[in-house]
Amino acid sequence: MSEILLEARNLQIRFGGVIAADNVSLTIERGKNMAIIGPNGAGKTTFLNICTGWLKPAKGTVLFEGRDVTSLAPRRIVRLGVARAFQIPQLFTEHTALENLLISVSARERLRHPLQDMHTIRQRGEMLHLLDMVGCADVADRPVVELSEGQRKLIDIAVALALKPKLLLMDEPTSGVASSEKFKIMEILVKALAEAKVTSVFVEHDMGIVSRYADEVAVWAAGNVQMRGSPEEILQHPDVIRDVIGEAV
Amino acid sequence: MTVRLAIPALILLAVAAIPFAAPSLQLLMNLALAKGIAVVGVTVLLRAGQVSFGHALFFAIAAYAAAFLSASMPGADLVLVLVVAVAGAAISGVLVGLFVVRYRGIFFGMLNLAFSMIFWSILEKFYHYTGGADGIRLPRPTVFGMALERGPFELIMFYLSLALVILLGWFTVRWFASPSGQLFQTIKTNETRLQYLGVSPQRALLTGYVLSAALCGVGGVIMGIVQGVVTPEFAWWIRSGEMVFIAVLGGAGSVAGAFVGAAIYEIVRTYASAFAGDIWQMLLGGFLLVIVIFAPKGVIGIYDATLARLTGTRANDGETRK
Amino acid sequence: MKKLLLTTAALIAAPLAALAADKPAELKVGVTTFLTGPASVFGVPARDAAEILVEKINADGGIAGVPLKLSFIDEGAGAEALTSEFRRQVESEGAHAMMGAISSGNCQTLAPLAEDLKVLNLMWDCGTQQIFEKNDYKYVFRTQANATPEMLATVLYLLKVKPDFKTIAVVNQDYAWGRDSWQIFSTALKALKPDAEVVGEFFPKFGAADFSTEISRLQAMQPDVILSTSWGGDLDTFIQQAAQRGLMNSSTFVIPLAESSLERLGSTLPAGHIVGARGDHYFLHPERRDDADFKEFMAAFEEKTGAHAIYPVFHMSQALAALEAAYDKAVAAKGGEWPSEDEVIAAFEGLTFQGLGREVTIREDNQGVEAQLLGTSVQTGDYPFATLENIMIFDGAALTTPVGQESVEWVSKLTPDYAASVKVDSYDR
Amino acid sequence: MNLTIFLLALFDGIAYAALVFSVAVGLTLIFGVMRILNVAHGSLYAVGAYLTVSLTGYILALGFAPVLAFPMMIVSAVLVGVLIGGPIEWLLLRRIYNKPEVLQLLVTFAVFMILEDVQRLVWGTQPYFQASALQAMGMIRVFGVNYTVYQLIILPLVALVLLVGLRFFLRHTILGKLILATTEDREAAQSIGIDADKVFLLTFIVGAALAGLGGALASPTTSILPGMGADMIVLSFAVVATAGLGQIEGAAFTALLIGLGRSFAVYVWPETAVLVPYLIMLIVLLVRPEGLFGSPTARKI
Repeated sequence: MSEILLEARNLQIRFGGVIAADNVSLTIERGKNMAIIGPNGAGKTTFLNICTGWLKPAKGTVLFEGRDVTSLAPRRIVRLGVARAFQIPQLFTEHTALENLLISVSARERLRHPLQDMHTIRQRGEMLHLLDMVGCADVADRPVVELSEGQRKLIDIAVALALKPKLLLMDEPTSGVASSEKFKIMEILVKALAEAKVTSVFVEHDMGIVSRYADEVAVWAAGNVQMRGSPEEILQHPDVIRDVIGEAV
Repeated sequence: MTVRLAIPALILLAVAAIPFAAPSLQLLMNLALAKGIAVVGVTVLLRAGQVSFGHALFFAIAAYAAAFLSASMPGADLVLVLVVAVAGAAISGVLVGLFVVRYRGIFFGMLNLAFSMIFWSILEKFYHYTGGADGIRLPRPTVFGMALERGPFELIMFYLSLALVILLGWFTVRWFASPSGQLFQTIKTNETRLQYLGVSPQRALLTGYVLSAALCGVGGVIMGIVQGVVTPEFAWWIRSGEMVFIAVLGGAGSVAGAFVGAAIYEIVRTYASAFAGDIWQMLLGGFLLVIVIFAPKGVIGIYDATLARLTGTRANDGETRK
Repeated sequence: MKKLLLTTAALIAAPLAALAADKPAELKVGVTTFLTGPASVFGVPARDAAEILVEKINADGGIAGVPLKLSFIDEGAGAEALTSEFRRQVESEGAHAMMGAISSGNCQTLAPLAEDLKVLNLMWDCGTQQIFEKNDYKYVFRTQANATPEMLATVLYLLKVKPDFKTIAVVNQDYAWGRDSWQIFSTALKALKPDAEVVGEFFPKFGAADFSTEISRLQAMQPDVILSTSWGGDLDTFIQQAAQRGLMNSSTFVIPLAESSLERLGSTLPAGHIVGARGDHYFLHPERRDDADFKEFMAAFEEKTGAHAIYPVFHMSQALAALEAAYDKAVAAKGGEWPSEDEVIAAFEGLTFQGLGREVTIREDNQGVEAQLLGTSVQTGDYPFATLENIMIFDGAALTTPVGQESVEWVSKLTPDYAASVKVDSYDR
Repeated sequence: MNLTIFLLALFDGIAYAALVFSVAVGLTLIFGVMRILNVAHGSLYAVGAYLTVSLTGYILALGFAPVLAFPMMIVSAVLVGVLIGGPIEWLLLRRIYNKPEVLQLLVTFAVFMILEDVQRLVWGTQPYFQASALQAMGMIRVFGVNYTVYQLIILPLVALVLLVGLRFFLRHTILGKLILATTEDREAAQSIGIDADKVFLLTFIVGAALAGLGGALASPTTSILPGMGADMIVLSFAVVATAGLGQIEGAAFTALLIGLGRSFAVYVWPETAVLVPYLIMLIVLLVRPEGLFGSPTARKI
């Protein structure tokens, strides 16, 4: 049963002269992984910022499971079941990989006991399993600053998954990683998402990844959604080849 | 592991023996313990990467609350005075905190400074209510109804302070390791991610802020009772700076460091003037320069490093990694 | 500034046996005074005087044969350091007596502490009258007057010299002394001259360095009389800045503690302003300046400090004289035996002693009764600074609040004819 | 509160504001460029005052005219800048630019404590008063009140010269432009060959000299005694934070705001004169934490 998880309706926002979102409308259906492609500066990240409440649009609304969340702060939207992974991994740099996850689950469970050691909470096993799912079990006790970019990306996503979200928004999950590792990471990622039954939206430049992992594709250009459809339709479309892939090749 | 616990235990035993072994040190150590507890308050905020230039505000609020209570209720009991004073500090911590937690870094520091200087000005100038520049006397409270002589009372205050040091020190260390303590400390490294975990950084900082205000309050009320007089100087900005100074000298972010730093500070302040004229400020200033430039982890950092080299284990910084 | 604080071995203090106390090797006395800060211009001369007086006492065989040794505590270091050092000297140094303090604030802190520590404490300079009126002390005595006689004498002198003034403003330091002295002065003024109008009250903070805004305000108000019970560096700054802007030409200044600033103000202090000395203290004291002991001390003091004696020096001489007199009286009462602390304290009852001024007696409420000297400033040219003329010395007994009464309450009930009941001796210079 | 009282309060406010600005401007310049809140600024102010009093006393003893006290102020300021400001940056601050902000602040706090004792050892504890420069300028009578020409005219003029001079220096001289560039973006400045270390050293010397100049200018109007540095520095924090750290023109405005606030308080309710500056600071910071003229730093992710 496909049901609309997130809906954006004619979002408008501009920074000085630049129109970052020009009447953007898009719907994300549960269970359908959506890839967002488009040239740099097309407004992809801005869209994610608006949907997660980091930026307030000048006009337009954002609905999550039918409820208007446009004016809510990010933390309130997150509580409703949206999680986010960032282009530059946003991690707690003075903690280990496992601790990053433990902190995330502590926030999820609203653990308030002032004297219980975080390392001994009930959900520790669950977090170790999640680490294993993203293939980072071996670096659980290493400070995140000592990990590779790829590992940090995965931990960033794991921290988001630790919240057991309904929808996961990812900003270029494989960027900054050697192309040989890209597919390995996506492999791990898709398996983790499937197991956690999470719908995902991910901004991506690598068309190989888009074609293999996306159920649907939306093309962004100049702050608006140009086209939307299955990967096969979109990736053969002449405009896409000229504007997006032409750039990518 | 035993060595790591043995040395602190030995030190605590030595401190506990002071009233009998070296009574002349009792007053000095009691003041150091009180100041140490207040400095733990500052250390809590350092763990969230925030520095307050005005935490003497809560130090003074607790001391004056105790003084006003004792003046209005002569013969008030010690426990009541402590509870009321610390409650006063904690409540004002919430009130001030609600404003202050929205800011970070220099702005957080400056706003705290503004609040403390306003309170200092009120204490200093509204003579008829606050006793003005001379402050107010804090008569000795009774202990469980008994009005004690000075000697026994100060013994009780000493061991009460020591007990509070151990209790509050232990609580703060455990809180740091607890989920809410860990969330509080993420404000230092990544507030954005904290927001995206569904947590309000302001509310997280507020919990830590109120704890730090209460800790400063405990330090302030003990200092007030032990000295028998509370003066506006309790809220002066240099005392706030002094607390940050001691926290970093002892070891930024380390609870044990706060007490070590406070002890060093009081000892140098009292005995330097006896031996080397009135240059205790210069000695301490020089000492801090050396620490900040050559050993930024403070005295505790040096202690941990040497201990690690002796016992061959990897030095970790302070208690969190138990 | 050599530190006299020699920390001897930290012996556990020898308990002061109540009965047959054995004669100590030396009589240790701790003295608090301002060695730093704006008030050091006040505290340092007092310390220098103490050193001269102790040398003289020890040369004449000490107090009842025991040499006297003073240790000084700096009041400028703040209440915290002061109380811990005061206590350290009594507990670990075994001080036999203490002399606490110049600042009224510090006196209010140290008096109860001395009572706690059961050590004799002479309030040698502070003036707030509240200490003995709020609660009575066994171990604490004041070897000089307090704010009441000092302010009353000032009002009486003002009414004699300038009876028809209309408006008055006050600029006092914002602490116990400044507030208490104004309360007594204004109450006495209301009682003795009801038609006088108070047009401005300023309380700059202790140690203030800049009075320009207050001075502008005073110039705008043009009061006939400006009272200031400030002292030390604060008074010097206030007078210098006021004189600079001509405020001292338009208003008569009543400065009851200015005797201590005369020399430092030099030619800045113009003629015609009322100067007091918190007691009969003046280096040209009309009744005492020709006495041998007075001249000898003044010569020694000038040689050691290069300056003339000011009233804290006189107060120090009175306190040390009281200490010596009390011990001598107690030793005599015990037939030459060394007295216990309680016996020395008993000796203070009704004790009379003489420092560099007139005789002082201690009343049963431990308060000293001391004469008050006031005069009008004049630049005679004999000295590079202002001296006094039209000097009047008021007898202390009638000026001091009767035992057991509260000062402000007693003063408010005075009537204009009270002035006639006070014995006055006048001298033109 | 009739008109004369209002005007008198205004004059006193302007005189006080001029003094507070000339002290605070060095503090905000240093923070603007180096992001360091120099707590030792208060001691540099006090040393500037002490130096001026000693130098003026010396030349008066030699029989020179009192008006020569003014050049002595400049000399003191330069001495403070070079002999104290230079070593502080060169020996201490340079080692800790990469360390957390609280450590940089504490280094200046440690220097503050050291200099407080140095003042006491060199100049003792008794108050100094040297107003010959002020007396040389004489009086003017306004609404029946005598004002010193020094406080009512000279100080505000000097403050204006400082404000305009600093603006000109920063915007139109090579060194000034280098300082501005380093303020904007240190890495970018270094990448085009600006020796940031030299710029920081010069900025700190200029800032310290301004602090010394503030003390020198204040010396005739106040008695010089231990602790004056601590009082003035916390007031400068209020002025600088209210304006927005690094905002020089802003500091001029807030110095005026606080100066007038304080002097009107003395006229209306003297008890609050000490309270007013911090009340203004609190109100402004609650509304605009980055200060009246500071720019809010949006957080980018």
